[in-house]
Amino acid sequence: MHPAVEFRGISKQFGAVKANTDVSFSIAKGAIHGLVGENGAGKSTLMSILYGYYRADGGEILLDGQARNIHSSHEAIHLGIGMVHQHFMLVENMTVLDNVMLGAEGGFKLANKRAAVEAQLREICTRYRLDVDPLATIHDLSVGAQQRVEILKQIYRSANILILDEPTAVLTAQETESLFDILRLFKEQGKTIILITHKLQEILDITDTVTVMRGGRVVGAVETAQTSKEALANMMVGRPIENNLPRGAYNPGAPVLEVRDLQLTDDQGVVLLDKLNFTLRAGEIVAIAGVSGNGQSELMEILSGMRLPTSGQVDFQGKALPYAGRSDADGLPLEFRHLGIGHVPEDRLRDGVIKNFSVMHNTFFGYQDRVKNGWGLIDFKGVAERCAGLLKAFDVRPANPDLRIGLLSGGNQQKVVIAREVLASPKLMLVGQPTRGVDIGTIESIHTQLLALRDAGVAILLVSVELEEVRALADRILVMCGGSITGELKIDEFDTTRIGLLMGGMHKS
Amino acid sequence: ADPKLAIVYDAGGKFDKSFNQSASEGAARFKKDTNISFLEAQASSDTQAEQVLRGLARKNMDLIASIGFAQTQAVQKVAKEFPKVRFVLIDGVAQGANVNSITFKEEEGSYLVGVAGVMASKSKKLGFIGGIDIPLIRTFACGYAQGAKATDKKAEVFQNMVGTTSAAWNDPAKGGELARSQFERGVDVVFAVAGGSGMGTLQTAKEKGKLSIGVDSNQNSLYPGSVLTSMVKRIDNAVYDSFMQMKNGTWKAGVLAKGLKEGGVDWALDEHNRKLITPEIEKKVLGVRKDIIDGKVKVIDYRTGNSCPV
Amino acid sequence: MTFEDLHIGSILVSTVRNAPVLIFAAMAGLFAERSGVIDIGLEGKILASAFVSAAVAFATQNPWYGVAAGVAVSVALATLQGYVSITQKGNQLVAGIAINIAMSGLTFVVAQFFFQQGGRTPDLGQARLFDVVLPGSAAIVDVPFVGWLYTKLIGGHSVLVYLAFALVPLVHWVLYHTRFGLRLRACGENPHAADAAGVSVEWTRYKAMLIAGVLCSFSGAYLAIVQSGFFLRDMSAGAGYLALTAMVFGNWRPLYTFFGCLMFGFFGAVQIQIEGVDLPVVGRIPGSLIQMVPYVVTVIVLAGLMAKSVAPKAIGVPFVKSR
Amino acid sequence: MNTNDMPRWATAFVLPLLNLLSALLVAALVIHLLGEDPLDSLRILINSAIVNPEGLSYTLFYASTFIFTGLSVSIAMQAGLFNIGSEGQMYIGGLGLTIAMLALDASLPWWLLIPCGIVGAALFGALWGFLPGYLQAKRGSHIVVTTIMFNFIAASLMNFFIVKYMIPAGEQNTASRVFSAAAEMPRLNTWFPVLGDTPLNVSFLLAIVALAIYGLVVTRSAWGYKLRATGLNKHAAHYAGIRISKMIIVVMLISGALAGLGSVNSIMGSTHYLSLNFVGGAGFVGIAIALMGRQHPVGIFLSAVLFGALIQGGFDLSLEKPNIPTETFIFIQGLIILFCGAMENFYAPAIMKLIKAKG
Ligand SMILES: Nc1ncnc2c1ncn2[C@@H]1O[C@H](COP(=O)(O)OP(=O)(O)OP(=O)(O)O)[C@@H](O)[C@H]1O
Ligand SMILES: Nc1ncnc2c1ncn2[C@@H]1O[C@H](COP(=O)(O)OP(=O)(O)OP(=O)(O)O)[C@@H](O)[C@H]1O
Ligand SMILES: [Mg+2]
Ligand SMILES: [Mg+2]
Repeated sequence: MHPAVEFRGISKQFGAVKANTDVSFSIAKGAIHGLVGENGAGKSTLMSILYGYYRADGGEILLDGQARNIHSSHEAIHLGIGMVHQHFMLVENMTVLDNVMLGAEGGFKLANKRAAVEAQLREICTRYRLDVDPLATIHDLSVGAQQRVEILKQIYRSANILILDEPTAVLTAQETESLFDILRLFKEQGKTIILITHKLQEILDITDTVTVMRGGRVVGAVETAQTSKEALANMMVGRPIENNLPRGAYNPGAPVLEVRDLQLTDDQGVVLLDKLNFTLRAGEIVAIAGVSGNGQSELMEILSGMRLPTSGQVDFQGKALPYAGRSDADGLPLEFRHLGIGHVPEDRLRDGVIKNFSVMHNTFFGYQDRVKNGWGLIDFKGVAERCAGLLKAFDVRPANPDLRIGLLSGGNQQKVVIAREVLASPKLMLVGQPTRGVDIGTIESIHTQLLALRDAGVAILLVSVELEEVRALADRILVMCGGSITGELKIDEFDTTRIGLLMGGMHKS
Repeated sequence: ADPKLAIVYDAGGKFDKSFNQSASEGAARFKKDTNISFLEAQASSDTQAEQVLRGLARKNMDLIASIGFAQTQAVQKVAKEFPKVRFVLIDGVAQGANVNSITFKEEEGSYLVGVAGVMASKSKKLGFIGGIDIPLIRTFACGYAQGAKATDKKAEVFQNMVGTTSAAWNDPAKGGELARSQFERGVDVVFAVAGGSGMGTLQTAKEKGKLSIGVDSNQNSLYPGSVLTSMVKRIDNAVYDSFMQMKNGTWKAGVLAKGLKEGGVDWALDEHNRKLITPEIEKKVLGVRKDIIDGKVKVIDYRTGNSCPV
Repeated sequence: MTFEDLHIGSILVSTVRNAPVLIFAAMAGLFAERSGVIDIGLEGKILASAFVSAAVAFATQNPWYGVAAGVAVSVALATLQGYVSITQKGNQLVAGIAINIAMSGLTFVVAQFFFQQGGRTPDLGQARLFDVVLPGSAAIVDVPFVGWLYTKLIGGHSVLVYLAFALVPLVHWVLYHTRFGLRLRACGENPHAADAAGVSVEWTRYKAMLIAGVLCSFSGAYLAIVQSGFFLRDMSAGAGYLALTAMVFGNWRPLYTFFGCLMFGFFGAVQIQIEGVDLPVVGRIPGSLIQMVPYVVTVIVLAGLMAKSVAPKAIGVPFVKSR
Repeated sequence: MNTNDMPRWATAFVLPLLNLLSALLVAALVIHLLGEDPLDSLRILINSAIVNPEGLSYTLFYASTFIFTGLSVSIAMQAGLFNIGSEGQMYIGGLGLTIAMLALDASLPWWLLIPCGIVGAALFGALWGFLPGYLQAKRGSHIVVTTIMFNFIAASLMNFFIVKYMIPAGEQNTASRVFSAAAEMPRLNTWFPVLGDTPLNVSFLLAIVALAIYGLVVTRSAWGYKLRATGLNKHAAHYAGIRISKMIIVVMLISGALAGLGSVNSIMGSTHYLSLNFVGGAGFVGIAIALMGRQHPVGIFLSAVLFGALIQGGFDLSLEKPNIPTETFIFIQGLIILFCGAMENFYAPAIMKLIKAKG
């Protein structure tokens, strides 16, 4: 039997970057195939070529033993290839139904088709236990639900080869589990699945075979059963990865942040944060765990000054943060930053950087007033020196200060953001999802930085949906659900099941 | 030797179907009659007017005719710099020993067409459509209203302006729309003083079976049977005469206001509107015309007090 | 005060006549912009089609040839605009403004070259499109109100007026209830999503531009061979920009955009009526101030509604396949 | 097309030059069709707009106004605001200037009077930019729409003011009275007689200074950094603590003031009176200039000079060649904007191939 997909000597170059070099491997029909590698290893590029998104410079792709020229996604779809992209490809202001129908409308008039497709979708949802309302509008859906819409699209189009590019990056453990259930169902139906992920545990959990890429080349192809996390990590990064990072003794100092009765209600009167109370001390990392969408983002926004609370008080180093008497949060983040509050935002591309600015310009974003002279002009010489040091200290690749930051891989963008916030020597650091979509090598380095900051006496509030990450970093864990804190654990009480229950709001302690 | 002559049009250009065109016709007639040619130029902005006039003056022109009040300041300035060159300014008044300013008593001609209009009107509701709300246009409107009201006390005059930017002279759709709206209010004779926009007015009047009054040049022939008459402003004559005086050596500087008496303005009666002008109307208009020329009827010029008595 | 005194009837009829220029152009803009291409070049397309339809109608003495020629030219311009904005991935605002400026000059030059009347075409005379008289008008014309309604407000307009009004539900249907409309909106919101779903973004945008070209040409034809009966330089007099405004006002939705167009038509008509009339309280307002009524009202309405207008997300951004 | 990989000399010089040539080629075709010799026309054009010092001086005179309107549009664009209202802002700026002049020109010496005029122009222009800015920032009204509306409103208001209050009694011209000689911006020909009798004046130097300040502020200052951040990503700007509504209002104030300053050249530098429609489209040309010059000071300068040259050269050419009406140059302006502004990368693939083949 022919393999479902075979890559033969695929090469692709973007300007000077060789994204893929002579990539060859094949995937058996009905297999779940893992594809792993560092940020920028060329995984997405390869998949984009398979999906007709990019044209390869050289090499060929065989489907079912037949060489295929795939010039457009339109053709890929006709060949039965479906792709769930790293960034969702959904039209936000349209309904699930319209998104599913887009490109597969089945005729010029939609009116009569819509009802039929809707019924079909409902049927699929029950069959695959997908919880999606076909008539909901995308922007009202949670990230997990949007993910399910992407899957729904592919099921509806009955794709035979399904590519999933980091589908679990934004999912909770439960959501990931249900996604995997669906994938197993697919496999039973003989569909071929290619799964890209940075979470090696997932590779071990679900794939049959795995290909490892580094620097655009294939550096290993193994049966999953015959490998281990350590071996994979080693292949990916080219060196062993440290699992238990060194950290100083837990020695919390004075309270830095005291949150009292913090309340947030939106315009429609929905309570987003419900009387939050907690304290954060110098030299400790407190992690907030929870399913995304339970108020963590709003809490971070309020603490960083991007949003005003409805009521309650927050003391920073003993003094109340200046929320009172304001009509909007315009300019507030700057005041907070001057007080000594650093903030690594959850969505780095939306909030944390200006994509079109160079790396160097992004290294003082938010601190622009600190680098100006008496004339209001930016001291570019000083900035350049600082930037060079930063790129080196945080191992940003490529270490080119003049590159547009949008051209860096996500992991490297994140390093720049963290470096910027760390170098401003904050007293309190707010960190949201610091390693989302980041490879294990970079995760290691980001975690090392955060721990060093803690050891230097900074108070760190971490929001993460990755329990692995929470375990690696936190001194204490607060679990949030539905806008309230449902429980608190010390790190030595870490217990996945208990946290899971708290995240579901199961029992208050 | 033949005199060196030039004519400078303003932003409207020589084909504006209005005063620039009238001026160019006068110059063309002069050329035909005398075989003496002239230079032509157009100035689109006040800065350019100065530039053109200065350029021509440097070429040692004998006489430069500047058409349109927009060139007033430019003429005044350049005339001072080139005392040997002579200037004729049409429609505006500039100072200078080498400048002849020619203005027109638009109010007198407008008065006449107001008389004709109200007599031809059944509803005694007259319309006036101007280009932009400026004193010159108000002068037309005011003379028109005076004529109408003096003839028939019940007469009502509806006034509308096309717009406020120079686009208002080139918006026939709006010119037509204003006419329609006036017709719907009972107007049956409309006087359009709006450059190209007026074309829309005349056209609409023709379509709706109403009467219109043209302006500047004789527009009776545009829609025979619908254009009641035209308030002609003999800019062509003014240009022709100035050129001729230059040729004959009789040219004089000064300020001239040409009214009915001087042949500067008039109403137009020709084969195209013969059928519309009843003997009664003709008699009345000719009578009023004579009274104005004789000074028995005084038509008030809006510009002198910036106000209209009616 | 009576119905007659207020001239409401006249205002409404006038509104109906004023609106088509804007409706055609705004619907054209709607297609272009919902597909993700900013169409600030409406003005230039209106002007070009106004000229060509007048010139051809005059030359052939057949208004329909004029309309057809107008369509051809406007479509050609839209294609050029599409080529620049879609294929060349150039700045869409620049492309539109360039077309506006170029057409303002070129129509004059060509008109002058052929007709020697200062950038004007000769009067079309019989080659105009005339108003439709609905059957039975003569019988009903004198019936109070109903006669007016049937012969003046509903009847008595050019075919193009009916086309303009019929267009609104049609555009709505195409946009929201057809495959093309779905793909079009997807391209304007998230072209990457459309592309991933196998839709050709470029081709869809081209189609949208072609439709915009066709619709926009009717605006020019209406101006030249229905309303005016000839072409005059720069006769579009800002209609393209107003149409764009109506579209933003209508939040890029056909029905609201249509209301925007009607609003401009309505205030244009009101302004005619109140000019030179002694109004209660304020007295007689100078004509030049009355001219700004529609614009001031628009500003107030937009500010008051707090109409945070939601433009199609991908508007103005050339589609480049990359992250 | 990815021009990032191209050498700087190619993107900065070769491409623009090829684009300009293409535009001129199309223009030449049209001129040929009109029955005139394109080469001869080009010679006259260049001669009268660039070579001849007096012509050059006129070119720079027109360019001075365009630099200000181009800057006005550019700075707003940096903040992501598309200000179509420079036309109206310059018009109202002219009103401010004129009010200052009419009130003070009899009593103040020139060295006080001229700054007063400049301040008046900037102040009124700023006011006319402020309103749309405020409505955008606080009420969410779309800036494109409000500025279009404000252009129309400005036209009506100015018509009202000029006709009602400014025309001296008995005058025909729809213009204010002429200011006293003290209100005349010093002309550059006082120092450089070679420039001839042209209105090129100190405003040109002001325009250059404005360009330099603009360049410095936008690319080198902290405020400019915040300005560009706001234009590129509002979410991130908020994260960085930039007060977005204040930024919008401030930048529209500046944009309006710059547009208002355009009137200084037109009025105090040339006509010395305020007349109806004196702006004559300079605000719209400003949009073209900002777009073509990519909001870069050098780009703005070059495009402003190019447009000035077209006006001056075109004007002279149409005097010499009656078959070529001045409107031809409006068409050519459009072509140049199209080729240089929108199809900027038309030749990039070909050039890339050439470079690759050689290298
Ligand atoms: N459109 C593009 N233009 C230029 N360079 C690109 C483009 N797309 C990808 N690259 C570069 O090609 C390389 C491979 O990128 P790719 O996105 O395939 O990596 P990846 O393995 O998917 O990384 P990640 O794990 O971060 O998703 C990177 O260096 C990237 O910067
Ligand atoms: N010649 C072409 N060039 C570029 N794109 C094209 C071309 N023909 C079609 N497309 C694009 O391909 C897409 C699909 O076209 P087509 O109408 O064939 O759909 P389909 O996949 O057959 O689906 P269905 O049968 O449901 O309509 C359309 O979005 C269209 O824009
Ligand atoms: Mg990737
Ligand atoms: Mg098909």
